[in-house]
Amino acid sequence: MKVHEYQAKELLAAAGANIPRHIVCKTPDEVAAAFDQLANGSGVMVKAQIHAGGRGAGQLVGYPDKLGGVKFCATRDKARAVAEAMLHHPLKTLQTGPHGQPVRTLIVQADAEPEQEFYVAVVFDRSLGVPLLMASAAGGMDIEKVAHESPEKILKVPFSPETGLLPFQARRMAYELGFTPDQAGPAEKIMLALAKVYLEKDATLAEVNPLAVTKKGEVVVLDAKFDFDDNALFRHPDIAALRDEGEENPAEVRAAKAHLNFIQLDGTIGCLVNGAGLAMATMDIINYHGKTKGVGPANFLDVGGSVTPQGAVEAFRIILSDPKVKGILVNVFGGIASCATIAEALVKAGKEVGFRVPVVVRLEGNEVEKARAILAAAATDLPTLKSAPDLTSAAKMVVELSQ
Amino acid sequence: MKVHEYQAKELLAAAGANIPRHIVCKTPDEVAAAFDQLANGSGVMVKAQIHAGGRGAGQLVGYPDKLGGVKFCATRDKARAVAEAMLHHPLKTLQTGPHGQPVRTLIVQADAEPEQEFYVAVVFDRSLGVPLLMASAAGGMDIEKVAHESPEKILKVPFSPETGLLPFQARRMAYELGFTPDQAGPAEKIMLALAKVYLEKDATLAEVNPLAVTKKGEVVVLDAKFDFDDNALFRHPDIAALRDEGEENPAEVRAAKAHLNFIQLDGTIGCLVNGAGLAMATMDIINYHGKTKGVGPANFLDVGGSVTPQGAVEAFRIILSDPKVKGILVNVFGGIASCATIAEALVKAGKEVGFRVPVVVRLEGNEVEKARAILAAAATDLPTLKSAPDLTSAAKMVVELSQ
Amino acid sequence: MSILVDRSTRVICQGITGGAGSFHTDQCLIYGTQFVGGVTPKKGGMMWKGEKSGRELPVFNTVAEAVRVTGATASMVFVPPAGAADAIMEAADAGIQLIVAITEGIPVLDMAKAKRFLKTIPGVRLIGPNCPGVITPGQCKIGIMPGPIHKPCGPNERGVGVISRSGTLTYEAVFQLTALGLPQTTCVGIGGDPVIGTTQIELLELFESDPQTEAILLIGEIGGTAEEQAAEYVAKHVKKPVAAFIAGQTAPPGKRMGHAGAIISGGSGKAEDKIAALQKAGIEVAPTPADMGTAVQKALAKKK
Amino acid sequence: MSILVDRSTRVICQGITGGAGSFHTDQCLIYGTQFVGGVTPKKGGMMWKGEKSGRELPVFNTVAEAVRVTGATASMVFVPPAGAADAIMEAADAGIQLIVAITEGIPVLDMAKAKRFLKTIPGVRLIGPNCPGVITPGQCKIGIMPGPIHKPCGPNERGVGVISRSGTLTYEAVFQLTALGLPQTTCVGIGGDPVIGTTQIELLELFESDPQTEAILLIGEIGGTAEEQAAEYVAKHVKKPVAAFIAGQTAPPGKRMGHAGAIISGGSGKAEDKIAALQKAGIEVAPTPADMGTAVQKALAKKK
Repeated sequence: MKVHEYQAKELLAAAGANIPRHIVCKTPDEVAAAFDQLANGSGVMVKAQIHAGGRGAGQLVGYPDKLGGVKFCATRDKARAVAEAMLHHPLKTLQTGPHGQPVRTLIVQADAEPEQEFYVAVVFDRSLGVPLLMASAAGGMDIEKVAHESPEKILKVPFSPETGLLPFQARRMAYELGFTPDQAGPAEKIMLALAKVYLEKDATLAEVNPLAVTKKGEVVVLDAKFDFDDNALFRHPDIAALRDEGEENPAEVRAAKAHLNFIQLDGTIGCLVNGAGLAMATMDIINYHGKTKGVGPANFLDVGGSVTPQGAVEAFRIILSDPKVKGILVNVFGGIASCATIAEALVKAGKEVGFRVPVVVRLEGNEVEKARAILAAAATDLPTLKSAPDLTSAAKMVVELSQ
Repeated sequence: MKVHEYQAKELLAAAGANIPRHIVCKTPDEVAAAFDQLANGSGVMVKAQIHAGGRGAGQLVGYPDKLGGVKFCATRDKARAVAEAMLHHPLKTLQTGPHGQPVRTLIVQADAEPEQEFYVAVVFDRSLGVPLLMASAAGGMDIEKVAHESPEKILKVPFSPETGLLPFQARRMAYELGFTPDQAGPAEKIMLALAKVYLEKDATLAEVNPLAVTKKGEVVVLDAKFDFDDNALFRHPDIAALRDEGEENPAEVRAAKAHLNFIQLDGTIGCLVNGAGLAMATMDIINYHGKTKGVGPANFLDVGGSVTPQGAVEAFRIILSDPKVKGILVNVFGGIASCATIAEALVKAGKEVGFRVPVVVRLEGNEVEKARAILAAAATDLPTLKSAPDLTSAAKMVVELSQ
Repeated sequence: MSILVDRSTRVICQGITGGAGSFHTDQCLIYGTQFVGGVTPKKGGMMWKGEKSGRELPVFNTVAEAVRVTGATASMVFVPPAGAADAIMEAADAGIQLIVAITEGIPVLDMAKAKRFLKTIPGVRLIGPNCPGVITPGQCKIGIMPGPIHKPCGPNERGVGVISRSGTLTYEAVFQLTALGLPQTTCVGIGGDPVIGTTQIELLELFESDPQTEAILLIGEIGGTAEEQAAEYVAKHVKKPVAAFIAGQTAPPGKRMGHAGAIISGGSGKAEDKIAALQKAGIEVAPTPADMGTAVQKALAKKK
Repeated sequence: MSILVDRSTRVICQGITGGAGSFHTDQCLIYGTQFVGGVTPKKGGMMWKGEKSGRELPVFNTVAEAVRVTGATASMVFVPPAGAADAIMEAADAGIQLIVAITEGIPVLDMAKAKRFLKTIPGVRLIGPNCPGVITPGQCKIGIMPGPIHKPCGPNERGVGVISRSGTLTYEAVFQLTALGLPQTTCVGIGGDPVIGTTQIELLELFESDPQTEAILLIGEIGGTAEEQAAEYVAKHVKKPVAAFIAGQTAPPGKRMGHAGAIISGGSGKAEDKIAALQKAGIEVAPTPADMGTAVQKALAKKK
């Protein structure tokens, strides 16, 4: 689960990190009022709060001038005008897709113009099985690019999940990054706060980028990003309360509520599969047989262990709510449950939802013959429902029918 | 640093343990008022709050009837009378010494008559280097006796100081102690709370004795005891604030304020030594040469690494404030500091304090000849000050002179 | 022969009185697994009864007691996510040698700590979590996989060892192997989480030294670099034919594909890198999930 | 020969710019120890100057940097209690092999965790904390003991190894040995805290295998059962003459006698039990602190 920049910063501040002062605003008037409080004779940064990254380099969709999601405003009027623009035009960045993301929250931040920018993050190292503090003096940039082009510029310190990042580990990192003795103290505090929030709140990613030394010599968290372990939210009601569903894909939100694992993709073939691995593999086989024809998967969908009529109804509705979808591949391996039960569930769902596109069903496993008979018997009611003898033909068939 | 029963219980309750309701009282009126709140048709326990153990089996000094520090009171008047008695007579227990300890605080506790009593404690296991959960179904009794007579009745689970006591370790302990499924949950919570407070607040001993199953079937902390690591109090202002100096030996409190390590003992020879090991050894050699004559050490006193005039003044004052003291042995090994400087400090202190008893000085180390000359030169001003050529003669001399 | 489990394995179920734990213990008993008891705190003393098998098993409050009374050496964990890591540590501490954790949704840091705890106890092995379990066809099933799709090895027959990060994809693979007449020695679902007890490399080692295993099928997916490491291990240490499939070739970066561990992040974990590494190690990689069985056939043919 | 340190040992001081750290680094330099630098965070880059020796040493912000630049292999820790355990872990992590922690007053749980951290780093040894340090007379002094009371071994001379939980009591013992003409190979103050880095047993082992060490003097005190364990070890593994003294025969139970570790609690840690165990192991126990030197003489005489 992702949170906004301002939420991430506030978590870090509570854990001892130094952040620039900010005020969260929902309207241009609030932004103007915040300017008065924070400008301090100079100006403020107005920053759009959306979950996607690359806000500074983004562009407000439909706005005539060059304006992204982060803007320095020297005057009260400028701040109000920028806020007005941001709140009325979706913000498009490298991570949002072409239509951009509507901006509903802004922060006004006291000026903290960076002199130097560092990158600091805590991630989980799967090979070592422990968290890792990663840092680089090449901050503010795309860290994946740095990792790829000059990996020696990224320093790494694994640490124990039981003890957390130790003070000496943060201290050593601070000096190795080149902080001066005056800066090292606050930089260590930021790193310790990052590791503390990561561990105490079950984050999967905790990133400060940039960690800035400002022109005035202050060491601050200039931007921060957290991703939390969904599986641990049950014990962190404070974090769960930060969820902003407006930032998430509506179909994915709807699916999650029905306990379906759904991810929207760019293709035209909807998939309904049981099991995450088989669901990925089903996307792959659609792509394998469809790519030369420009056909690919429209979604990842794992309905979980068993297929119930209600689950299937909601799954089909979600898939079909995507206007791009021109065909659906149902791939279910009936393990312990009978394929016949699954076939009945699919037919029942089909009748309730109505299939506007071809639906190719590949069932395998326990009592598959009986299942095929059920599907065949439903042909009159559900003319677009086709049964396939195996996975390869199913994939080929759905690609064919969708064209 | 020790705390009172009610403080220990409140720490455990904050960590999730179930404790009987109690109200802290300073006057008989408060006790009577508390009775009204907690008696609930039956009665209350009135419990004297002093740091020494064995309160139940103790006796109020000078009180005509048999009355210790823990009493069930079925009526409001009885509660008031018992409180009156406890607040006006020192409580003598096996741990207080013959004069007893004045009682300044009481708790009134809701009735929680035990049906079964267990012992649970967290201590530090020096051989393993980790904390240890110790428990026994033979609770309420003297645990050292149980440990000695039937060690198999004491169950032990070492646990990691980084992760704390794990839930399964508490669960296993609960069932092995014989708690029923209904009781196991609250018993586990008490053990987890005990380990949590121990680790988070740097205790050196955390004990619940008894952990009781009451006649009503509740599982509660009926009495609790904590001892905290003095060296860690700097990071626990909340714990440091619980210190009750009134419960401590006044001479020891005074010494601690002067950064002297002082412990009052029963003998007649005061000791002033540099270094804890040498201070213990000095007590031992006094005893070795004095025991047949009934002479032993009056205190342990380590003045630390170096002897300054101010330190020596305060040390002599504290030693001499004990009317039992009939002689003093000063045993200082001058390491890096010159013995001459130490001798000067002693003479200066002697002149300021005045030596009412023989003071035998044994100095050894750096520039000892010069030191002896200084002491010899002070003979006129300080007639009771004697210099000894070595440790054995010093010990023999002070025993001799004190008789 | 087989690895990890056989007909002598004595198993308990932690969480036996829960819905899934009860159902699958029953299914495992029907398959022939030697279940000897179950654990559910606060329910010790009762008898559990399988709905279909009609078999009864004693329930204990703690694993320690279950081990003492039943002599169990393996445990199937169905404890819900919040208590699952604790249950795994409890099993290890009580002397269970093989812990098969089916539970999905355990917080990553819980498992990281549990795995480090397990490292302090010699001889214990964890399979999973978030996995279908382990089966030696015809002998012992500890998990949720459908038993009948598997083909046991005959007395002098050799078979395929299967290692997989996914559940249904494993059933798909086993179904194909059985359809092609290829029996299986042991099939191990290692789990789809970022932290798992037993890695591909450890199982490759076990299968390589199991005389009955003739070939190995490795089913991986996006996320992490375990497949790359396994490929390197195969190149250096495995002489038996190995086939593989990697799911998630069309998965977008930064999105968790169902399994907590199936995510391309920070530029690592891509299917193409994994496939390249496997092919470089001489492993036969199936192009689609429909070709897993034939990929094993091809690998077998190549080595002959 | 000697144990732990000799004239080739390259030492840094952590906390070199503090009062005690600075004073004792200076004293050690005067004794002849090869100090090569110091560490004080935020003071890296400055030069430290010894008040009496006039010698200068570079100060670094981190131990890692100090090790990289100076090649130090040993560290003397004078960091105040709140940061001392962290400083010890930092030294170990940076590759320091011998850490001598002088600091008194470190919280017990901090040291327990630091010691467990050190166990994960091969080859590192901690002496102390709350100890006077280590000295190989005439060669290397890392600590606060008065150098001149020690007597170095001559070229072909053998000497006494000293192991002690106490500071001034060690000086007392060394003074007696020197007065009796008995030189010392190495004297180690192991520290008076409940958790210490190196135990009596480890040092008995080192002294037993050091050819120059002829006899061993073990100075213990009340608290814990380390002396009982050492006695057992001596009975089984030590052939050299061993003498001992135990301080605290007159200490009351339940009271900490200055040292955090010197406490009789729960019926264990009594001097009489320790003395009985040592005597049972054939060790010559000095009846009073004035007899430590002669106890060594007796032990030497008995074994001849």
